[in-house]
Amino acid sequence: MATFLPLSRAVSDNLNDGDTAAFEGFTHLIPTAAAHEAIRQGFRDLTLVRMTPDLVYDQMIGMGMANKAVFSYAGNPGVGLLRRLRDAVENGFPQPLEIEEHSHAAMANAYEAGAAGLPCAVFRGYRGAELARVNPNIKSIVCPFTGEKLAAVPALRPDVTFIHAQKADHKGNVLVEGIIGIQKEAVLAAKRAVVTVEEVVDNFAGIHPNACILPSWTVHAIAVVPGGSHPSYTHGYYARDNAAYLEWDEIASDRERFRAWMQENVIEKSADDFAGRVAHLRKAA
Amino acid sequence: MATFLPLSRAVSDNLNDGDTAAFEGFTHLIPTAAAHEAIRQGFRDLTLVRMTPDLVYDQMIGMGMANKAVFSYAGNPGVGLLRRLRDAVENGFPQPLEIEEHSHAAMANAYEAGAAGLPCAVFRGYRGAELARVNPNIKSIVCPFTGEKLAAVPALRPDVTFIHAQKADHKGNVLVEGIIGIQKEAVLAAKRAVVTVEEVVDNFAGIHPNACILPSWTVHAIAVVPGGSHPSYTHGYYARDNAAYLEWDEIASDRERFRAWMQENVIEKSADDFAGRVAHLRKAA
Amino acid sequence: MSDFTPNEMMTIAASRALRSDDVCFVGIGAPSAACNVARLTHAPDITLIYESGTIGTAPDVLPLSIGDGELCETAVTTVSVPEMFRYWLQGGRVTIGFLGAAQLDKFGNINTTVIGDYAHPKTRLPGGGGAPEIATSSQQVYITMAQSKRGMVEKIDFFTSFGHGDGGDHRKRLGIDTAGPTLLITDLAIWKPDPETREFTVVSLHPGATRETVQETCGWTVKFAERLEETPAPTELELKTLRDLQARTKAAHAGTAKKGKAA
Amino acid sequence: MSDFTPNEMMTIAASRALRSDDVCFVGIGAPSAACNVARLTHAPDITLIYESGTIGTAPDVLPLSIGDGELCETAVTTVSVPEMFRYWLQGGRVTIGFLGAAQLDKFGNINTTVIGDYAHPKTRLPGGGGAPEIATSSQQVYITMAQSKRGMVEKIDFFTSFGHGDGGDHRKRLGIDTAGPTLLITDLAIWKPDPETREFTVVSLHPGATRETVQETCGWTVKFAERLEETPAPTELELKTLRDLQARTKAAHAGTAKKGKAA
Repeated sequence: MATFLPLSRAVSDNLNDGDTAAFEGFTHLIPTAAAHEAIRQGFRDLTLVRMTPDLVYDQMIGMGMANKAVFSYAGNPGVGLLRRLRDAVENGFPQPLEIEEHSHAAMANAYEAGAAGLPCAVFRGYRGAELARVNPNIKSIVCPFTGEKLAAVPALRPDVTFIHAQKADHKGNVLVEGIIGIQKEAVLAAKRAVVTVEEVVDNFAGIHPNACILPSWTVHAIAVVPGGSHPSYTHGYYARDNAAYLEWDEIASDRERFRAWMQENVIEKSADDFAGRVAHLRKAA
Repeated sequence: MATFLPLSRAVSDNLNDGDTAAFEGFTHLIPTAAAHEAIRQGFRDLTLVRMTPDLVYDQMIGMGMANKAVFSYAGNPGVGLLRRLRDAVENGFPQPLEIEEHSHAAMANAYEAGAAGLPCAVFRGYRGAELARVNPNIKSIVCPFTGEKLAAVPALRPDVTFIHAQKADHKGNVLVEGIIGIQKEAVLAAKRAVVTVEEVVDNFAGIHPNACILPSWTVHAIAVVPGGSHPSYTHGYYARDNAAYLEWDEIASDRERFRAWMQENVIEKSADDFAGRVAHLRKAA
Repeated sequence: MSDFTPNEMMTIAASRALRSDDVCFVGIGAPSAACNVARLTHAPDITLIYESGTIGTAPDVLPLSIGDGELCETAVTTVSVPEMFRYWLQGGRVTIGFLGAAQLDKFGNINTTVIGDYAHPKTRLPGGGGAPEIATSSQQVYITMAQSKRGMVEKIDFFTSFGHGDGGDHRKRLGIDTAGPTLLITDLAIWKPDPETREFTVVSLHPGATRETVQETCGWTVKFAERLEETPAPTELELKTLRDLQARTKAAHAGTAKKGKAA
Repeated sequence: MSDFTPNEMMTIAASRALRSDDVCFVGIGAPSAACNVARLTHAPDITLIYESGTIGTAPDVLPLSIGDGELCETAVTTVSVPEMFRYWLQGGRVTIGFLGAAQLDKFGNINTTVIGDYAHPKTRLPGGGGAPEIATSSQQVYITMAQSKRGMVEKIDFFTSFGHGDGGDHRKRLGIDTAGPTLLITDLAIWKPDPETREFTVVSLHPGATRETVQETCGWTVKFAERLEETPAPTELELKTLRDLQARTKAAHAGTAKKGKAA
């Protein structure tokens, strides 16, 4: 049953050093506030899982919090590369980063299999693709009816998943809408789930019967953090801060500049600062 | 791209003797009008696929249209048995009926695999269940990571799927809402899809972004048949005619009475008669 | 306290076994009534799931089918059937799977498929529906049925869904890691599996039931617990809740009938 | 007709290859611009799918990412990412998969993963994302990229996604039954695979491009078709549509920037 907590408590109760953690969001609804809280609390030795590690994983990796990343596209969406992740992979700075790399189809299927309680996902994939050579977690099975060889990857089962969503009702049910991405699967695949929301409403009366709702008992903690997905966006609340993504490319290109930015914008800030960051983006949503 | 057609034409263009056909609906939105049209047109040698064959399959089987049924629960929902189907299985009347029987989980996964273009579905199922002994289409695969034995069934790929839905927009996009069942998968798994709808609207402006919508180009024909799912119901339009389900138990219990009822209520009627059948159920919806 | 029928006792005894934090996969009939009585009395936050895709539903009247409109209208959310079976049942989120049975044996194995031989059945029943996977993916299985020699048999004709098989650790030997049938509630008694053999054993007799009436309506030789309890009779609240629910249900379903037609 | 840049010619040539009944899986950058120019000119009913789950989207401005809000707001429907990859891509419903490339070889094999050795890369690129399955599940693959010796190479460092492999029937031998890369559109030319060898062959030169400029900016020895055509220059309508789209895009994205910050 979901408990409403301050974000600092929601993170400290549910994330541990050494965890396999997913901070999921597919361009939309990226849980930046939760990731920044994890950075402030200084967790170590994390395995970070995400289809599209972006700024927040670049930040966590740059701060030396991760031993390993499991991903399918490590880019700054619409801009280019992730420079802190590159520095870790190419130069082992600030520490070496093991990578387990998949395709989007594989990761999506692997989360789906995790949500479905299966040990592995089966799909038609990786045909002729070289990732199958370098990633030992890509295997195959043979269809017992047609003999076709299909790809198999292990189900993803994070210790904890963090997502950002539009709203919770006061029973703790969570509504996600718009580009829903992989959030439902990432929550249901995880042992624990933490959700930041823009707001809490009395109930979801009038909402579409087939809207994506995570029942209260599938979520462990909810923290109310308006603006919590900035510089990503929250459909119906505020627009994407495209300038911040462009700006990140410069910040992350230099180790010193990165540390200074993190100090000023993450370490010395709190979850309460997110609302102000999206003020100018609300009209555009 | 969906074409708007009279139901008779939508059925004659898309159903053929010998086809594997699914008239899907999970209690809600059962495509009765389409099934009755198929009965009037007198198709033969059909393989009828459906998780929950109910009155309309009892009717088609009783009329001698089917050689085979693929199903997971052959009951009159909330009432009891399907007496025409029983007569076919137990006594070969009016003709023998081959059956391929699955669990709901297997059928749901098999449609899902069909929609996903896979040759088979893999799930954790049939453990200790005797269907695995009598149905040669239940096999297994071994997870290459854990060694767990999982069930496998062939994907369902009907030649044609019929469903009933709330509405189409005039481009031919189709909206299904409420208990959406297996309809999306049954349409996407099929080579051809025919949809009956309650009404056509200009557009779906204001509809929830994650509502279940089948784009026009996934559907072959749309026929407007108000009341077309009677005695099942259409969420937002009219309620279930529970009395008709109870009445069916008596009608189907006697071969002569069944034929007479079919003659009077199906053969001599048309799609236009459905609107009147739900008139008294509209207030209750 | 008013009089009550054995069927009412069965439903109410089943309702008492449910808790607010349970997630129940509900079948039609007695399970549905029991789950909703629990929700309306001591377990207001219980999550009821019907296999049509409705999660967290709170119907005001009992549905006639597993896909009635009110299940969706009152649900927290309604998902597709593949999602229901993959994420919610197979995902291990269901704490109690509630099953009925046409034939039941003493190890909780259930037949709802055929009477007689599968290829040449004497009676073709509806089949398993969700039961084969409800029986193995739910954390526990509760079974309710009215007792009869035809229903409670030494040997079932077909293993629609697996209970404890031949007893003992048979589930474990098949790699099934869920608890299986942990409770059987009939119109006469409450039964629990023996911790070793897994044979259903009567642990509590409903008011008015005796060892004899239980044995006379059961096709196998019944085992009774050493300390046999008496099931507390339905309370006023329980009985009123159940009867009001059934009265609302009857009125609602009659309301959709055409004048002059039987409902 | 106005002047135009090679990049504009590339985008417009790519847009011409699309039809109203196509279902395109769109990547960001040149593919996205080409698909939307097609939609705004000769292919109004084209279905554009972005891997974030938006189906049948019609953005007024080009998205900066594959998951921008406007993609969802203008879509026929928005589905989850697993559904996108299972029902829509793997289901065989995508007629054209549009890919870009960091490195491309003459058989349409693509690398967007690493420059150098995988375990010890010289440059770590973002990786494949959707490309490995777009390349094999789409009915056809179109590739767009600006020519350079660094990008168009004899041998790619990593097979992120499979084109025609070593050429000939290599796809068929791997059991891949889709057509693979059938069109390459660069800033200088239109290329099609040779029917036998599957090697990309220049079939049309854009206005101003020559055999020499094509060869100078390509890392393999270029084959030219016997009958080499000239790509028709952009029409007024095409050019205006593209430029208006880019102007709207620039204005919209600047609009979300804070004053004093660079957009």
